[in-house]
Amino acid sequence: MQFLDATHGKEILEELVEVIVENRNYLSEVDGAIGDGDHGINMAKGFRLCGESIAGQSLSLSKALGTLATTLMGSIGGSMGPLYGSLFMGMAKAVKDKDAIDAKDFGDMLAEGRQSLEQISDASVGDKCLLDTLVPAIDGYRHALDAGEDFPQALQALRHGAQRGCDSTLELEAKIGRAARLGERSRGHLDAGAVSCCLLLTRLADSTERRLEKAAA
Amino acid sequence: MQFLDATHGKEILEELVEVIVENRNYLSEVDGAIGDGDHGINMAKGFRLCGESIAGQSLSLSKALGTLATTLMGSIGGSMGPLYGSLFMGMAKAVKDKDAIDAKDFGDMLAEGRQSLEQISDASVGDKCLLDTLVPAIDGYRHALDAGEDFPQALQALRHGAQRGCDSTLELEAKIGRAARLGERSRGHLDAGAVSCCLLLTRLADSTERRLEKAAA
Amino acid sequence: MQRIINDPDNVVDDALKGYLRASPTLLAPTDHPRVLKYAGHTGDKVGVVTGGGSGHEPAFLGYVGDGLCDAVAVGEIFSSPTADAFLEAFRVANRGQGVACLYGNYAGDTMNVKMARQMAELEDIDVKTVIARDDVASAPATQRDKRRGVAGEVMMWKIGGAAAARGDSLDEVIRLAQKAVDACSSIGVGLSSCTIPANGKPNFSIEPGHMELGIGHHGEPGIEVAPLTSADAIASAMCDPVLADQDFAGSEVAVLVSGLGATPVMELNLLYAHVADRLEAAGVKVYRTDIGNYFTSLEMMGATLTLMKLDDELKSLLDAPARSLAITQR
Amino acid sequence: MQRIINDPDNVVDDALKGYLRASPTLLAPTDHPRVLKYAGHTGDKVGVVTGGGSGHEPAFLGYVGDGLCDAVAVGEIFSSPTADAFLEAFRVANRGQGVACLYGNYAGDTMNVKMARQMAELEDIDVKTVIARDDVASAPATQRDKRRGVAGEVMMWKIGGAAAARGDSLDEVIRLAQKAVDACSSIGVGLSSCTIPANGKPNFSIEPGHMELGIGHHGEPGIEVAPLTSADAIASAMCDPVLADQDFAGSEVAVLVSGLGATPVMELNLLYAHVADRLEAAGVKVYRTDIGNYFTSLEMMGATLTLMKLDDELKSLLDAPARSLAITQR
Ligand SMILES: Nc1ncnc2c1ncn2[C@@H]1O[C@H](COP(=O)(O)OP(=O)(O)O)[C@@H](O)[C@H]1O
Ligand SMILES: Nc1ncnc2c1ncn2[C@@H]1O[C@H](COP(=O)(O)OP(=O)(O)O)[C@@H](O)[C@H]1O
Ligand SMILES: [Mg+2]
Ligand SMILES: [Mg+2]
Ligand SMILES: [Mg+2]
Ligand SMILES: [Mg+2]
Repeated sequence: MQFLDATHGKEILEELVEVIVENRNYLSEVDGAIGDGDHGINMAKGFRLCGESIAGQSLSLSKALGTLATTLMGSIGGSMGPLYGSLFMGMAKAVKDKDAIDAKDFGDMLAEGRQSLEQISDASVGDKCLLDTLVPAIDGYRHALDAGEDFPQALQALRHGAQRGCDSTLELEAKIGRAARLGERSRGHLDAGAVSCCLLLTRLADSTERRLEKAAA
Repeated sequence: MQFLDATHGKEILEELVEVIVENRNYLSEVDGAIGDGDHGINMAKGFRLCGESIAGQSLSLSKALGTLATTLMGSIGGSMGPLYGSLFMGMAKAVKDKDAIDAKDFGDMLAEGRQSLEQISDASVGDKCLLDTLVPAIDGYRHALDAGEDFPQALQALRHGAQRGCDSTLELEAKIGRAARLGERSRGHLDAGAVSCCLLLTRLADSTERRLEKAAA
Repeated sequence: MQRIINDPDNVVDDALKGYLRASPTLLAPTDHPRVLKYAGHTGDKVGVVTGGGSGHEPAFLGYVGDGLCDAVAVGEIFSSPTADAFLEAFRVANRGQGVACLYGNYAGDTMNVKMARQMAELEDIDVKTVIARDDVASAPATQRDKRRGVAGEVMMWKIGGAAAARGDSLDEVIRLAQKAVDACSSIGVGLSSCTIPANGKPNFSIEPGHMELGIGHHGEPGIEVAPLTSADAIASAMCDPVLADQDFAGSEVAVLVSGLGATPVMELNLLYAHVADRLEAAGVKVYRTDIGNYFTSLEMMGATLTLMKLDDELKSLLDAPARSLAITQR
Repeated sequence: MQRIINDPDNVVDDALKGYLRASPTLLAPTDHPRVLKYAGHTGDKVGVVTGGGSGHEPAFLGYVGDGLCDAVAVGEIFSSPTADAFLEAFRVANRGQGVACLYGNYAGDTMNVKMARQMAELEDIDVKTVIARDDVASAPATQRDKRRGVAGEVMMWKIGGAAAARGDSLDEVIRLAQKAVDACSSIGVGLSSCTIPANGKPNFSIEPGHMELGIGHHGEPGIEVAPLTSADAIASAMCDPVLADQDFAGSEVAVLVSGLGATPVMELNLLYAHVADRLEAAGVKVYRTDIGNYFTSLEMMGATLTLMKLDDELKSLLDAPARSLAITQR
């Protein structure tokens, strides 16, 4: 049985901060096509702040995710503050008091994040938003586990699901957020939130996988 | 002895209106380089209004010039209203009650226009303004007459003087008007007022010459 | 991008510093860097709070003052304030008689206000909300709940603020602010885009020689992109959907023409000349007209038109004295 | 050119129609189409007149009102009103106690006012003038008579208007308006050009990434074209020549930061944050700050900074009540 060491939450979180900060301009560009072009700004601001506030600390994954959630809620505002804030808060709660996380825990963490997010947004898959990435990613992960695959394989399924979901937004008509005003014209462009969600989930999977390998080695 | 029939003032004036209206954009362009780009607008507005107000009337040259002067003063404002208004008002006064104008009268008319203008502006030749056209034109005309040349030859001298004077503004540093703020940088551009003055004097000379020829024929 | 800023990522905080230094008799800081409150004394009354993204100046902070809002939550450019900020605004505005939170219908604002309300509940602060939905271009009349709030928010703040100032109860302030919102129909027209400083590039594009009718305050697409026509034709194109939205005929109205930022105020007045003609022809009586930059979108060119159908109750509140950066009347 | 206009040659007349319809309690027509007067009653007092080219809204007509100017002569865009118009403004403002004509130092205005004064003399209207010359960038202090008037004109109208409103004599109104002008030092910075509608093309050019320090209200060239820097550096570059112009140290000042049209008001406040720092460091006490679009240049981007050195006399006039499109205070 493989476990993710959940006592190095700060290090995992720093990778999430990194991927968002690195993609600041790209995310804004994606948002610019059918939104107002600030998604990268909003996200980078919140994640960078979180990165600064955890620097030099030693945090469990739960604490790190909780800090991210409250930083996002308390610092970026917009839609992303409450949405991603809720997502990470749900995830943080799910792994509270855990020092080690197995494949099932990891799945539960994602599922609780989703639930928490859905309490604040009534968006659903197909609306062209971050749920279009999140839901297939979680589903892929869950199916892999159900099919008896191991933790790394499930993480691979998570990445695939996220990427497929994100790509699916290209052809969707936006039903939610600013892009919804565009109706038909929103087709042909990726959704910014779906892209950032894909980047985050992919990096989370990468990071987790690397740590599992290290632990195994 | 050649005389300009001064009873057809309206027709002469219409030519002046025409030349300004035709050169509206050009004058603004010249003004745009070192001024605020509205000289053509200002001039065309006043001259067109004057054209409209004299349409269908029969006017002496004095009346026509007087109408032009009051229209300019009362309608265009800016610097050009008072300046050209004074110029044409002086000219109008000079030929008051005259049915026919000989070469000397014509010279006096220009001189009185200049005097009237100089009452309102303390600009002088070399300042890069319409006086740089007006003064050499009047001087050229006067010298030609003094040298014994005839009316048409003096008109030719008027045109030459106007053109030379106008051209001279290219290299002058503006001492007056908006362009003065540019100092050295005002060199290398014609002065808009000098250009409009040159257009007006040239057309006035052309029109007068044609009428003299017709009368002679 | 020709902007007077320092770090593009700190525009809002840097601007707030200036606002606070420039207007100490109107705006005061609070414990939250993104919350400002009215600097004067208002006595016991229902608190009025608003908030929203920055870049719409004088909205939202320009409506904090006497007879208007008591506190404002300030978001990033074109982005909702945080729930924290709304909560702090509730706290400073609350004088024990509850808080009316009057804001516009944008997803982020709605979510953050919702979270802030939940937190305020734990602190026993009674918060009720009115959400402006006056933009007729953003959804048909049958789906009013989907409409965005635009310059009609100004009317909502004025009416709600005046009601609170005269001592109305929270329920009454909410009723009147809601009545103001319901009485408003607005539409915008955009002639150029705008650039979020941190972004550095125009937010969307409107080709020269074109205009976008029904554009939103962040450049949300409108009803139609059309060739730029005359002011009179623009006025008509704006009046048509607004007049069709409510039965204004025979009523008195307040008219608000707001610039979107870079359109000279002269042109707003020029536009209004034909609006006035159209209203007259439609049998609508203009009670009062306000023209200026009341709710902008950074340096966007364009304008919004808002009609508010009036009755005596709304009229007296509209005319009540007020003092703020955006509205001062005696 | 993205403008809300009808015929580009009729912008001013078309806009005046709108102004008159929108603001009937402030602005009333006169016998001259280019002259507006205050619509309210002011009783017997010295008449205060101003006038100038259009495109500077809210200047000049936005300063017609209670406690400000009584009549305004309106010129074409960026062009002096006619002598006729100034004369009519003198007539409608005159209540037998003479007229103070308060305007800015531009050649056209000076000539037209001069002619109008001569005509007014024939009608026994006593007209005295004050000419604003507050732009420190337009000529050195030793050649103050050559300086242009910029946003300091707002101070001149406020002070002169308040003096007239409280019943001061013509000589006293003139003395005080002149005192206001002398107490003002201003400078502008331009970040973009502007387009006169009838012209259709930008009036001059400022390359992206550059700014022009000392620019005039019609785009008259300034002291220096420099790379666009931070707001703090711009604030310093504006403060330096202004602070050097008069001995402000130890004095109280009124600060006016005006936008040139298209710069968001948020950025004006942001700019002010560092201006306030600089003033503090220079030992200058800020008595009052006003920030907004008080004197614009169509859709130019940029700002002007004006400092007025105060004493008790000026303070009380500055704070006196006023009501107009541009300034309302109670
Ligand atoms: N109600 C919603 N539920 C879920 N996701 C949403 C919702 N509204 C917007 N989004 C997501 O937010 C993204 C835009 O985020 P961002 O640009 O940061 O905020 P804003 O739209 O306020 O500018 C969209 O791409 C979409 O994925
Ligand atoms: N004081 C003056 N005396 C004579 N001519 C002047 C004076 N000031 C300006 N001019 C002339 O006016 C011209 C500009 O006219 P115009 O563009 O119509 O007015 P404005 O400068 O008010 O925009 C200049 O080119 C110059 O010839
Ligand atoms: Mg966005
Ligand atoms: Mg000019
Ligand atoms: Mg946004
Ligand atoms: Mg001009």
